[in-house]
Order: sequence, then structure tokens, then C-alpha cells
Amino acid sequence: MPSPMRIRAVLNGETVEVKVLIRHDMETGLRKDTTGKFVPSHFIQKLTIKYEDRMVLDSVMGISVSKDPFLSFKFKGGEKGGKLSVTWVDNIGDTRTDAAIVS
Amino acid sequence: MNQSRRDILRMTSIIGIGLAGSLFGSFNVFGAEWMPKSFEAKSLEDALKEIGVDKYSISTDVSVVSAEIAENGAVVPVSISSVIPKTDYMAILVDKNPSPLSAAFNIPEGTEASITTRVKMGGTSKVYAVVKADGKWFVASKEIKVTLGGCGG
Amino acid sequence: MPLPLSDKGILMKKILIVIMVFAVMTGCATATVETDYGKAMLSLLKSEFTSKGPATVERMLNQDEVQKLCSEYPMVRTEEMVSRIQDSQMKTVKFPADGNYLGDWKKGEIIAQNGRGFQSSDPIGGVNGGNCYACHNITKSEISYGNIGPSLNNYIKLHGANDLVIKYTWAKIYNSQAYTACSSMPRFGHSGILDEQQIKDVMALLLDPASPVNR
Amino acid sequence: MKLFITLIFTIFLIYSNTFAVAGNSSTDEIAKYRELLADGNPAELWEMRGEELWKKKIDPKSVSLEQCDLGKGPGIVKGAYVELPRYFNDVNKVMDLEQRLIYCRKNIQGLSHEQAVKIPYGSVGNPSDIEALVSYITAESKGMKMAVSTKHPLEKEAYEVGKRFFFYRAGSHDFSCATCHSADEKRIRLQELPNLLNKADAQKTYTTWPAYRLSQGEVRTMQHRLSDCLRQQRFPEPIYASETITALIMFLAKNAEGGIFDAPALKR
Repeated sequence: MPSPMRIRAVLNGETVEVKVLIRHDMETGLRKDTTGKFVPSHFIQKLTIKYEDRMVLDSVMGISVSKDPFLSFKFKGGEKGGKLSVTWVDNIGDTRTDAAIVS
Repeated sequence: MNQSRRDILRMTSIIGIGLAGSLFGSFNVFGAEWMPKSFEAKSLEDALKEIGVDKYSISTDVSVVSAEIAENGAVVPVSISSVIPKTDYMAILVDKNPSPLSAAFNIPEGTEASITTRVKMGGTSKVYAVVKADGKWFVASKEIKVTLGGCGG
Repeated sequence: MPLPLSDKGILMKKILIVIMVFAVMTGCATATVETDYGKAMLSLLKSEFTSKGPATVERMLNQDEVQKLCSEYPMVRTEEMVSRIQDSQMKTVKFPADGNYLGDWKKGEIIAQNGRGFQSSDPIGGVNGGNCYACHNITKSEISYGNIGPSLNNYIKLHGANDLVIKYTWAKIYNSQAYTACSSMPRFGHSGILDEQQIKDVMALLLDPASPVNR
Repeated sequence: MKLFITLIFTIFLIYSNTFAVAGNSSTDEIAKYRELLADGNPAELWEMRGEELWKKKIDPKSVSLEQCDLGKGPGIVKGAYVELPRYFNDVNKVMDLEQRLIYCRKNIQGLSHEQAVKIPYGSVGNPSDIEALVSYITAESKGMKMAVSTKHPLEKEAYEVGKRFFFYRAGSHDFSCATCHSADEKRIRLQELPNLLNKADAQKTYTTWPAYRLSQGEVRTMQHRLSDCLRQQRFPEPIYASETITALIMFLAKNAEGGIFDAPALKR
């Protein structure tokens, strides 16, 4: 089962600064294991971030996003106590959603 | 990439500005489609073509921020940003990687066109920020030297 | 006699040498305690390590005389110790039987870049490297070099290339401690890290006028 | 082509005097690289998982680690790490964090030794519970001063044994820890080497382990760090959580006394 994410959402003036850390191997499919066989690719393909019901970031990713991905950005219109949720889906269909409260 | 996929991506951007919340929120549906052809493109030109970039201009209003030397190619911090009004799409491409397109973002209204993430780099390469604003494409790049390869082994 | 924990300042060194010589002459009162800790360490090493690949427990436990002395006196040594080590190590140096000292600098460069060999993660019987760049600036084009050893760039310009220099360089690579007791540099020939041909190739990297080191 | 090469070398020669400056700017850029990564250390994901594992009741006894005594009393995690390794009365031994965790997993949670030391070093698809627990426990000492004790005779012995091991030269390459870590401002290739006999360096180094290793994509513990040093030192392999390494940790922790603990960190 996918591990929980680490989400930070801090209101600073008018903008909410979001930082997301995700536990994911982001396997490229190009790496060989110790027996010389290619390790099958396993990576996040889609990631969406919503504040309450509003989409604040919508992204697609390839194999060259680093292991344990990190993402940081800012959006306007958030308030303290509001809910920010992050959802990802990877190429084998694993998915996970976590949420954090804006502080 | 076929036309319909590209349209979906474009549509999402538009919807993202307007009514994303109620439409997508309640159904928990992803906005952007994963675009195999863009991600599998083996050269920068092909990747740009697949994303839908026809003409573009190099712009100082777009920036790629990172250190000039990455100690480890497996994890290279990259920030891309644009101060061009109506920026609604941004992508990171690593020229020398086996597949240059790394990640692409639809930027809804209210979200700053500035994103920080981390990418893998197979070796020293230019890293590109490709930005779409008001239907036009803009590009900036920065060379990052890698002292240890981040792909394969 | 506790091991000195600071290497700062020549004065400090001198004082320590004096103390040490004094301690050796009078018989150090704490010597027995010291051996206990040493023994405790050795018994841990014996019980907790296993040989893996080319890195063996035997080679860790069976220190030669030089390793023993350099472990016991890591920072400062008496002049007598220094000359004892250097004399004994000089005798181990084997010069090339055919009188040819210089091989192929291109191969030497590969050896200088290669850091493999004798690690528990390396294969047994694999090709060992010299890992020269780990510690030395060598060719101008390699910017990733260490600074534990002196720069070897422009070797001929700095040292010349006469017979004396050639023999000195050979002996230094073969057994660094022939010139510097307790040097940080491995004894490449003496310890069987590099074979004669490999040392010739590394020699060429330093002493062939055509080598990028000298151009 | 030849002309081109000659030209390049000429340029190199002309600018060789400025190389020192160029070297500094490389170092600056690497420093910048590290700084950019400091925000958002994936080790936080290990800390989260570690906290969960610490509090999770597991078979066979259905007990969590919350009664484990890391030296400051059962269940006290805060500040425990900056006083480790330490002497533990219940075993009449000096233990480092990893040895103590194994002890608690066996004696409190009822795991067998094999279960307790299973996967000390994680890899893709094989996450290590120990690395996660160590991440959590060490993070609970952030901002505190290193303060190991060498008062108990066995603590003193661990320190002294560790010190001797630090200077112990052996193996094919005649290396000891001291070969690379007893002088200021040394490098292997471009990697800076801390002088572990210099207090400032020892503090800076010791207080930034464990660390998320970018090159490995895992959090690595002190036992791992030192075992890997031994590998590069051309020494054979120590068993996991060995007393030899604990002794060495004791020596290094004492040298780092007073340093402000700031890990899990992020390293190359």
C-alpha cells in the first residue's frame, strides 16, 4: 500500500505556499537489478492538487521526476483552516490521496 | 500525440480557469491526461511537437532556476517560472535525457506560474522551461552540470 | 600514553615527541591500560567481522610491522621509528626487471581514474585501479580530483625526468613509505594492488612527455 | 583538430592561475545545490513512518515500542539520541540507538533476533523498519546539544576502543579512518572530508547523520554510514549493529560534544 504523503500548506499574506513530499520509487524501467534484469517501470503519471473543491495544480509526470517526488508552488484565495488535498496515480494504477489543513 | 488528447489538455486548461471545482472536484477525476507520446519522445524537438508547440520564442520572462552543478543527477532541484500574463501551462524538459519531457503542469487561475520540483538527469544538459500563455509558446533554458549520473545504474 | 588528538601546530608536535620519547624511556605508567583497550578492540574485530569478496578478516587482523607502528603512533613518531620504517620499506621495492619504466600513459589514465579493487563489494580477482585522482590533481582536463596528496600536474616540469626522478617515482608508487613513513598513500606494488605493467602505465602518465600531464 | 586541442590547452595554461577561483565557484554551486534541496527532505517521510511503527502494536505480543527505554526512561524519545551511545544497566552494556532498538524489539515486542534485525538497510521494494524508526527517534532530538557520557567505565572503554579503531591501519591499502579524516580541508575527488578530530568538523558531521542519501534514495543510519566507510577502507564486513561500530560511534559522538543535533539531514 502506498505510504502517506507529507503535505505542508501555509498561508502567507494572500498566498498559500504548498509543499508536497511523496514516497514513491519513480522506477524508470531503465535500471537493472543485481541479476541484470530490468526493473519494471513504476512511476507517478498524474498528480492533482485541490483546495477545497477548486483545482490549484494539475500535472502529468514522466520517469525522470526524482524518486520521492517533491513539489512546491503557491496559490491565491486560500484561507487558514481550508483543506488542501493531493492525489496521485501511477502507471500501475496505484493511487493515494492525502489532505492537509492550511495553517 | 493525437489531436484529441491535445484538445483534452487544452480543454482542461480552460476548464481549470473556469469551472474546475464543481465539475472535477466532486468526481475526483484527473484534469490532464497522461500523454504517452510526449513522454516517450526521444528528442527535444519531438517532445515539443508532441506537446503541441509549433512556434515559440525565447523569453527572459520565463526562467529556470537551479544550481549550475548538481552533485547527484538523480535529484536535481529545478524551479520554473513565468511572469507572462495568462500563463496556463508549463513543462520541464531535460534535453539530454532519454525522454526529455519530465513533467507538465496546468496552471489554473489563482495559482502562481512558478513551480519547484526535482528531476533526474542522465548527465550534463540544458534544462528547458516551456510555457504557454494566451495561446503562445515561450521557452527558457539553463545548463546544469551533473557530476554523477542519475539514470540507469 | 593517550593518543594525541590534535595535529595542530608544530610546537604541539614537538612537545608530544618529547613527551613520547620520555614515556618510551621511562616506561609509561598507563601502558597496561592502553593494551587492554587495544586487546578489547582486536577481540571485537575477530568476532564481529567476516571476509567478503577480496576484503578479508586476515588482512585486517594481521597488521604488518608498519601498519602496527602507524596505528599506534598515528600523528607523531620518533625519528628512529621513521627511519626504521623507511629503511625496511625501501628494501621491498622491486624495480622492473627489463629496465623499462614507462608504459602507456593512456592505460595509466584509466588506472588513475579507476577506484575499484579490494573492497568487500568488488569481485575477487577483478582488475584493481590506482584511484590516483581521489587524492591528486593529475591531468588538467579532470577537474574532479582530491587534495590529500600533492598535485602531479606538469610532473616533468616540476621534477624533471632524469633517471633519479624515474627511479624515485617508481619506488614512491611501489612503496610510498620508503620515503614517507606512515604515508596516507597505499603501497601499490608492495601490497599487490597494482602489478608491474600497471605501475609502468601510471609512470607513463606522469613521465611521458606526450602525456596530458606534461602538455 | 590538433590545432583546436592546442588552443584549448593554451587557454587552460593562460587561465591556470584562475583555477583556484574556478574551484571555489564550483564549491559555491554545489553549496547552492544542497541549499535548494534542504527544503523538503524526503527523510520526513521516513520520520512519519517511523513514528507509526514506534506506536504500532505488533505480533507476537501485540505490544508497541512505546515502553522501550532509550536511556531516558521507558517511552521517552525526546532528546534520547543526543545521549547515545550510553551504558544500559539492564544489559550491562553500552549500546547505540540501533542496538537498543533491536534489544527492545526482541525483549519488549517479542521478536526473534532474525526478525528484529531484518532489513537493516532498505532498498527499492524492501523498506527498512529500522531506518524509519531511527529517523523518527533522531528527529526528536533536533535542536539539542550532543551530550554523550563517558563516565561509566564501559562507556569509557567504548570510547577508547573506538579511538583505537579510528587509528587502526590495516588491509590491502593501509587505510584507517584517520587516513581521510584527521586533517583539515581535505577532499577525495570533489568530496570534502571532515576532520573528525577537529571539534567543529566533528560536530557538523555527527549532527547531520542519519541522512537521506540522494544517491541511494534511502535514509541511512550511522551504523550504515560507518560500515560503508569500512568498505571503502578495504576492510571486511562487520555484522549489523556491531559493538565495534558502536565504539567508533561513541568516539565520534564524544568528539562532537556540544554540537547542535540537526538530523535526519539530506546528503549526496
